Amino acid sequence: MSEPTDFEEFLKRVVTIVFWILLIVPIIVLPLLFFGSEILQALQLLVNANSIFILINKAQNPFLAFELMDSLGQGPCIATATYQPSAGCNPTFFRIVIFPGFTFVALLTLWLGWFERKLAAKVHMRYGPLYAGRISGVLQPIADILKLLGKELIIPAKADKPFFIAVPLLTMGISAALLTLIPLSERVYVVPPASASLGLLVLFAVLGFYPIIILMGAWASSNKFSFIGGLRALHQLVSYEIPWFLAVLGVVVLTSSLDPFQIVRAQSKIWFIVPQFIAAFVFLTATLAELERIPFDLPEADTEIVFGWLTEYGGMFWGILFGLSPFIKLYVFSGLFTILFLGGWLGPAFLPPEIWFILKTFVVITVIMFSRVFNPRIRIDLLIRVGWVYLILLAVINLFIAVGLKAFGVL
Amino acid sequence: MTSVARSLPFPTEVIVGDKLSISIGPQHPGSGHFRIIVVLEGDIVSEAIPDPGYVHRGAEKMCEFRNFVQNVPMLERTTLPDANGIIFPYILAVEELMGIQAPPRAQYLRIISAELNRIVSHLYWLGIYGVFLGHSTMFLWPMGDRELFMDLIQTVGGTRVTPSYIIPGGARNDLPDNFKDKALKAFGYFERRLKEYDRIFFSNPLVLKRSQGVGVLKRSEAIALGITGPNLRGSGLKSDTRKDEPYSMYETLDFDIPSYPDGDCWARGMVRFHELYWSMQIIKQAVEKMPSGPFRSRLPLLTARAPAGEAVARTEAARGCMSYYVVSDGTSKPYRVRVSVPSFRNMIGIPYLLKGGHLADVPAIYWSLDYWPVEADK
Amino acid sequence: MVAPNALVGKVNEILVQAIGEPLRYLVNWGRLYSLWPVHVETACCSIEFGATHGPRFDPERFGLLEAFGSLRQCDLLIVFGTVTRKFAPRLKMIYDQMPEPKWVIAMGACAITGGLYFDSYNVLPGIDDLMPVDVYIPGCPPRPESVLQALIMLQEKIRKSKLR
Amino acid sequence: MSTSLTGEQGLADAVKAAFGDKVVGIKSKSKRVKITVDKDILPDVARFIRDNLDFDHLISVDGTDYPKDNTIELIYHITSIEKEEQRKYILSLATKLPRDSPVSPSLIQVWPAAEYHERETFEMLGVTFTGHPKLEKLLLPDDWLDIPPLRKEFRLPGR
Repeated sequence: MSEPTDFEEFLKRVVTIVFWILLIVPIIVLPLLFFGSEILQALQLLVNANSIFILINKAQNPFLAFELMDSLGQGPCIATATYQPSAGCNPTFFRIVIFPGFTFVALLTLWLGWFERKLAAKVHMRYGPLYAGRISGVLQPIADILKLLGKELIIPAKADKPFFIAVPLLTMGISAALLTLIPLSERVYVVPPASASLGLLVLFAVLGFYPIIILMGAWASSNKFSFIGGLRALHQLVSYEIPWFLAVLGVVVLTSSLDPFQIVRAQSKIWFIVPQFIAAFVFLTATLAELERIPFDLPEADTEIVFGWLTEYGGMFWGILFGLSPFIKLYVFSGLFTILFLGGWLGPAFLPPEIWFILKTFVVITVIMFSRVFNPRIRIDLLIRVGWVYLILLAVINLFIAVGLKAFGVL
Repeated sequence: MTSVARSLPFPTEVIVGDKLSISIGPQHPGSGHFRIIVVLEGDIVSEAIPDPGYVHRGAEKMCEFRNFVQNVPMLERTTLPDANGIIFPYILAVEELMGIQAPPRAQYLRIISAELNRIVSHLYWLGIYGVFLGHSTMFLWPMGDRELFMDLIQTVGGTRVTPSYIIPGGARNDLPDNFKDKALKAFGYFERRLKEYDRIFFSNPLVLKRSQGVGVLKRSEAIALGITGPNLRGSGLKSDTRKDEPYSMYETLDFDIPSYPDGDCWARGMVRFHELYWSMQIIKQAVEKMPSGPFRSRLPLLTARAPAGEAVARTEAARGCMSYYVVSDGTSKPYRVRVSVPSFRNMIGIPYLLKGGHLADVPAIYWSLDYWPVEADK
Repeated sequence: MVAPNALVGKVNEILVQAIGEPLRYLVNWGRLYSLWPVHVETACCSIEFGATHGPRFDPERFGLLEAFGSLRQCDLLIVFGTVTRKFAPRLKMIYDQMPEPKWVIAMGACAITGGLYFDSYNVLPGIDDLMPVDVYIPGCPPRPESVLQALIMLQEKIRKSKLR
Repeated sequence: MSTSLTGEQGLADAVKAAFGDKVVGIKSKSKRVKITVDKDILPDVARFIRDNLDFDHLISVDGTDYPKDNTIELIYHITSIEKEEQRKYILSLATKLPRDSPVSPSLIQVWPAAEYHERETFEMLGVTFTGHPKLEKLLLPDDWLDIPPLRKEFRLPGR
């Protein structure tokens, strides 16, 4: 190793500056450009005491949020004002940030963390979190978040600083981007039906960033265990994306559409889990691998490589990378399974469709969580073999079934 | 004192050649108080160097400064999961030197306490083996059921892990009256649980994938390397000190030695799994056959002297053949105590078996040998 | 420089009183229910810590997770017993690598004074000069109940501690 | 060639017959045989014991320091696994080394299991084994500069 020359030093600085610009523009500047006016308007409405007063008056209604969205223009309140296009305010901001976007899912996932611990504890014949928050530890995730916020953020001396910091931010951005493509129902969505005709394709495209970001974090940590974990994650995510796409392709063939709304509408007669049960199995298995959950948690296999690519991340960085982002991903993938195979928000009319969607997603999440308590971790060579041989084979067989069903006009 | 800590050297990284070498331990979720320096070529381990000594407390030297009886509590702390098993041969050797004979009831009491500790030790092994493979339920179930046997040990010896129950001349106290009912109740429950363990862990297809054909130790290699205990029996050899050289009253009891010919991690695990069952059978028989009478010949004095001489004694502890070589020079303190522990003998298997395996198999192979670093370091 | 306005100082004091105390309570509340231990085993007391993690004692009730992977995410260092001369520099290194705020529990007689191995040539008489210790658990080895009691004592200590 | 054995005396006689006067002393009691030999013929006796008497399973390597006789006694404890009727015996193969320069041939070629036992004896008693591939510190800390701790003149602090 020789000392870096002045030119190398200069190049390094230029690259760093370009990197920060590239990072800050999509995360901060672009949202401000697009939603700046909406944010200002929302703030103005927030300070309007009259609107809050009306909101409180309506609080007795249990389906307040849905009703407000359904019956637009009943008066100047926050929800209607931010939602109603005619009021001069674009509803996109509200949909992305609050409901059914980031805040709603973040709160849901916070609670999912508690639920998973309690579920595992039940199988293990113990209590799980119990004392934080009096009632069987429901505030346990809040305590964890508060603690993580107060932790010292250590950036290793030999780490590549900009990349090291960028990875949690980018992961959060991508999780939020994935969320936008999961509609809760025909009326509660982030991306409206008119522009969702290529919804699944965009979802897959966004998902393709994950391996690169993970490898970036692993490399920037400059730790041997991180490096091995990053390579494992790269192998695993890339090999399981293919059977995953192929499984979805069966549904796409049956409905001739990439639009989640169209796919759900096509399941009004029969849920696709019946004709496409192989695809559902392949999709669920690949989902486990994509989520890095046991039995496929090789990138963070703690007894082998400490914490894999997350070894050097602590504090809130870790909170985002291991707490928030995987649970948002879990919600997205379970929601996608619901849309593709379980008929989305379709269900008897005694419950609103949004509730049906959340219930079904919740069932899928429980199934995914249960795989954790009954299975050991598998080895990387077995993992790659399962992905490239068995799952792809099953997915192709399923594709033929789908084409056959379509050709003979059964569905 | 402060200067001792200040003068300690800063630990340096071990680099072997130009290959990627990682230290598994001493702070690592996949190791105990022990370090394995693993040299990697891709995902394949090309060399593994064990680095013990993080818990070396000099028990052998300290034995020379303590009386024969004072050594009992000190030596049993080298293997807390198997405290009665590790102290058993020391007592046999000291009794041989002193010329004491334990009464028959004490012989059975020793068998009961040693077998209870074997169950506890194997359950601890099973729990850690489960979590090393990433199976969280298999950590918590054995740890929960282990408490039942902990209660039994507490009933017999008074404390959870350090009973000092076996002493020169017999056992420290008699069995309480309620022991038999309590033990039979626990065994009845645990025999049902063993089936569930088999269903969730030993028959789990992913566990089979992870453990079958991994870390294969052939029969001839096992003998040459001096491997002992369940690891030896996992390589197809039916060798157990309880049958080879019956001590105490093991010759009066009817039990089987489980043995599997495969020699892989799964076989070693299954041997221990079956030993759980057979240990319970041994305790049941011992409780039935135990004669009434004194439970110790006489309480040994703290300054009891042993005539000059030497003795070698061995028993089957949970991890394998445990032997002591005790030399006495006629005083009340031993002249030399050599503690030959099964973990130290099995350590040679770690570099041998890890070589050529995957990185992911390192914790599985390491713990399938049931290597307890505190015991090996002494 | 302008001399500090007395009024501003008063407002500041009121604000500290109004916000500081609830904030301290909130942050400490989060910390005390979310203590994640380092997975480092120094000696034989680790077996009783393993038993503490079993279903009968279940420290996850108090927010103590199962033995955890990386040092960067841990808050609590429990020293299980004997620290030898070979292990002591590594233990110091482990403590230095953990992010603030962090706490140390010395478990067992060996970690406090050297215990049974007081005359050994390779054992440190306690860990006091390696790192500051918050709670000592006597016993050889301590029972799991004592470990839980030490945990509750540490929680009380955090609850009353100043905001860091 | 396997000798027919009748108990402890048979084992002792077999060794005596093969090596004659070079065997310094033989002690035997119930199930235990101790053979003391000169250190020059240690590998030959070890090979004879392994091949002809089927003692193939090394239990441990011990060393004891005797400052009075100015010797260090090195003992290999061996048992048999392949021959089931011989499993109950423990054969101790001993040799006496001078205390100021204890050098002994390594028996790692005869019993590969001796590798770590001999390393431990090296650092605990200062016995050098010629032919051992890696004679380094095993259990003691890296900065250990004192005399080997199991020598009798090494005193514990406070004792």
